[in-house]
Amino acid sequence: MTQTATPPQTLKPSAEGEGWKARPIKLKIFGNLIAEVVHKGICMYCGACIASCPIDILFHSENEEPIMRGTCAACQVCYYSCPRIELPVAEIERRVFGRERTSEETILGIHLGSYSVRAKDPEILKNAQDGGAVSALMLYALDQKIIDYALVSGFTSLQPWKPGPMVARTKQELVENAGSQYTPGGQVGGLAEIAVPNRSVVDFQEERMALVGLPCELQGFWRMNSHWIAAPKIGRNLVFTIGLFCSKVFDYQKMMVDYVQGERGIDLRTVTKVNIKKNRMLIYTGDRLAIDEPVEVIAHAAREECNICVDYSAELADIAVGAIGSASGWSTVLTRTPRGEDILNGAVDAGYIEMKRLDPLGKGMKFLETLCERKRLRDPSAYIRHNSAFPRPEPKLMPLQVPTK
Amino acid sequence: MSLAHEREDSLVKTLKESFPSDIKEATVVRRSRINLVVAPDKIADIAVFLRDKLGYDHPSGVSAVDYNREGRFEIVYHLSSIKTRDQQDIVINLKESVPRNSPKAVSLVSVWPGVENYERESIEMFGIQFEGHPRPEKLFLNDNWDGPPPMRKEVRFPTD
Amino acid sequence: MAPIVGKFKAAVNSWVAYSAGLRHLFHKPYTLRFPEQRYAVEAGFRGRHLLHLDRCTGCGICAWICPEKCITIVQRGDRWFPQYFYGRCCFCHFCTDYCPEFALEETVEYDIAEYTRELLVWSPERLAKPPAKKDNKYVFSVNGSRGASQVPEQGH
Amino acid sequence: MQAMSPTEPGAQTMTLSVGPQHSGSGHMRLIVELDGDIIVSAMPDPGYVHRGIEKIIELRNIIRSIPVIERPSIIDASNLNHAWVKAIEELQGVEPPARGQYLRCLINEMNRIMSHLYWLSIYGVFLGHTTMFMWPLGDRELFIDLAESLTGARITYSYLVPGGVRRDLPKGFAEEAIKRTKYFEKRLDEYENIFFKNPLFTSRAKGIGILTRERAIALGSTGPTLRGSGIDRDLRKDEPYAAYGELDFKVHTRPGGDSYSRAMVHMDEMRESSQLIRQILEKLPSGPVRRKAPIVVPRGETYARVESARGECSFYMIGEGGDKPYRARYITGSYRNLAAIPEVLKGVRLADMPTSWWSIDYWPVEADR
Repeated sequence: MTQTATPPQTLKPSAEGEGWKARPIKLKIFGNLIAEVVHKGICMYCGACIASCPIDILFHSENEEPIMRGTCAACQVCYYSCPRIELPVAEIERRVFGRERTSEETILGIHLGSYSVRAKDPEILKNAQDGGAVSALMLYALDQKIIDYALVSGFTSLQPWKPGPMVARTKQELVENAGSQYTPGGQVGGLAEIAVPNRSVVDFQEERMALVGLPCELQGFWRMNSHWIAAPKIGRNLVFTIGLFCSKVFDYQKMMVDYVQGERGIDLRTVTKVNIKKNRMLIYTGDRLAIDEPVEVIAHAAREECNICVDYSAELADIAVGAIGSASGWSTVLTRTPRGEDILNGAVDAGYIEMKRLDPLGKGMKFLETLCERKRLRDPSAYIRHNSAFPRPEPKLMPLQVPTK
Repeated sequence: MSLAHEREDSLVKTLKESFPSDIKEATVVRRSRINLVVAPDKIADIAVFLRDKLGYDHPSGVSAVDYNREGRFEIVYHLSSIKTRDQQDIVINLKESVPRNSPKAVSLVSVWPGVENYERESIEMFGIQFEGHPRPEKLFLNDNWDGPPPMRKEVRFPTD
Repeated sequence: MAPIVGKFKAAVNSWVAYSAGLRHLFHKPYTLRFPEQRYAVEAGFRGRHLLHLDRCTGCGICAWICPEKCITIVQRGDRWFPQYFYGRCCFCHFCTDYCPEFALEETVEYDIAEYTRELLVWSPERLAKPPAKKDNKYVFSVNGSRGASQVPEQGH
Repeated sequence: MQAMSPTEPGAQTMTLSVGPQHSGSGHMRLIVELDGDIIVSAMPDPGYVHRGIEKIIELRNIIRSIPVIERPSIIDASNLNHAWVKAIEELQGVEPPARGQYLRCLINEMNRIMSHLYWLSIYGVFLGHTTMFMWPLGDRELFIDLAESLTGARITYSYLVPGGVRRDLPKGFAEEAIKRTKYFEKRLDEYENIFFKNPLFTSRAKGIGILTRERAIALGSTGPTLRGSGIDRDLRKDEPYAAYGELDFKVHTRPGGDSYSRAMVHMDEMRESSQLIRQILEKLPSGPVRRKAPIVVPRGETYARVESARGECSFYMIGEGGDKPYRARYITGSYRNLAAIPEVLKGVRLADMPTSWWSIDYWPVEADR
């Protein structure tokens, strides 16, 4: 009964992506995602699948993996939004930075400048992890109306110190959620969980957003936005991202609940700050240092999903922030895109942060590079079917030429 | 689930005291919602008690639910009150279960005239007989409908 | 005494009624003669769907969510596209909302009547054609004193 | 002028079948027993537009059911939609963001005005007052145009989904809405001049179709029918939902209990709603309009109700965890006012039947579901 027109010969290949692929008879649905990623122990709970599901049936769960409530519509979007299935870094970099990375940038990734930054606002400094750079930059962007809200990692659920995506619109909310948590929180999942952009196409007042996330979460975000089957609709109101330096993440149950609260008997509600620095774990309650032990104590709690991640310094972020490479109380900031550079300089001119340039050949940056290199040597190919195509340094390191500005 | 439930709890207490044996279960389900499961034979005088003593004089509807796995119909009278000002938002779900094979229930049209139409709909949609109902004929279905009561679970339509 | 006052009040009221009606004798009517004068709907109007063939991945979410099940996924070469049957569509546009790819969009085209039911089946290629530009549009506008009327669109 | 008292029983009466025809809004039949010109008893015979919506809901998931539950009264679509969405959210425990709540109240109030305007135009044409048929339908365009720019559709919006609303406010909506509501209130005064003060109407409505306060309560009638008998019962005040808790408005009642007071309650509510629209647009908070809610009906039961244009519209929903409700009992405003029709038509002259019957705003499609 239906008039089937002759199939069009010249269908334009998609803007990005590999062009045409026959529709596989075997669709890759959420079940495949569970089998190939979660049960294989390589799901780092970034939340990209949770955000990308068009019918919103994927959710955060207690044991840090995505769960499905309801009936799946077999649309393959979650499968192709997962960075652990396949991560074409070269293509993502072309999309984020406009160019691929050159050979000198194999380790630290594309970056325009490296600075040491500290927030000027005492209230932010009090709650901040090191220099309070993330909260200060977000506050600057909120005040200058660059963004309407920031999606930060805060304390959402009832369990104390269990991180989750939080929408921050005011300084008070930013300060409340400042400080790093060393357990996974499914940050990108917050894009659909809380900050739900209205999905219809007509451009009503779209709320501009900034995203703070770990390197794996940014990989998830950009994977979701680059593959042609994945969901480009979710991140379209994003202005800039802030990535955090990250060596590995710990399991909430094993680290916080069993060790800190169980063995050490510290009530998690009283813990105000958790810091892992120079291979020592420092846990503060109030401003008293409650625990100061070597990291090996909670080595058993480290998530083995992180053993295959090779991105230490958030190479896909606009601004990468971390503690390594700066004096204590200061944050190291690498600006990777012109937009990141403008925001940083704007924050300095507006008096939100104070900034010192970090000499690329100085001791701090050297230490940062060695950490990145050590993380780069983790071998992801054993786990991921397609190699994650992070460029690998040549065996022996050539001396770096000073990048001419 | 939220806030304080004193009004609802006090209502449940008075009901439990006045009908200790007949009320099988009286629970506060949600804010301003009370479930009251009673024995089918005692529902008439509980209804009169609700209307006169507690002031629940405004029927909001009657629902019939077919629990075919448990082999019973459940008839729910939704009652709200206009006489008592402070209980305007409370709804009491007066429930009674009748066996599925011989669904007979007592009609409460004498207590609340408003439930007449809802009971007629339950008669035609589920096949429940209400004794003492003034006009137990079909309400919506036309007269020559001889098929099974359509809202029962075993009546399957081709799902679209 | 009361009936006389009542009669007098009734006379006054009915005169008030007639004068209220007469005052509107010279106002412009709201009605538009459809094909010549066309009602200008705004950008977000939920009219006929527009399918972007290059973005559509053939995932079938639109067919899954459609309340009237009027979308079937048809094959074109080695790709799959939705095909709409506008005889059943209720224009709720859940399909454009739930499409993960921006592949479906609303258009302002609402006159899609046909003579035969077969023509109501819109193949993907026909859906991909953007709506034709139509002029003689009228906008419903309210200016306080003069009242509401349909004025020609200024082509904003 | 009090209506004639019904004659003593056993007198020779004639039964007349009024209908089944499109009585202004859907087919319905009234079997009327006449003694001369006076109606002795009237028995409504609904069911001509029964589509079995409660059965359809059990077969579709909750998103696909939204256009179905709006069909009983398409001119009051968003209030019915709100009852459905409120029932699901109570089961899921999801709370839409503040801006979403305010936008829900905005579209509800616009829908209430549109529904009352449509009622008023049918009321006019029932009495042969064709101007009163043209004006409200024309002025309804004011709000249909606004709703179209807000939701994209003119009448059946499907704008509310579990977790919030589907779109945000377009630019320039607020100024246009304030201008139109002010103009609309001037038009309401003109309606009163031409229709409600007109003796042609008042003589046929005052004292006709009395629904006393006790009978109104006992019959479970609701909405303007209840408020026309002097009972200030309005769910937006008694059980504030969405953003009605933060809005201040008055519940209008008329003590008379006759057709005239029921009609005037509709008119007062229209003024109140247009003032509410302006108030909502002032107090509109910023933020997202929608929270993520699963397409799931969790295990449990709830009785959620909303004040629609014709009265309380309620869902008694039982969920068992799938994406379809196990049972969704759907009781609408007109279905509850069905019992009041015989009461209102008793002792009324046949010529006055339309005024007293239509003042209840009985919508056969909404009653039959």
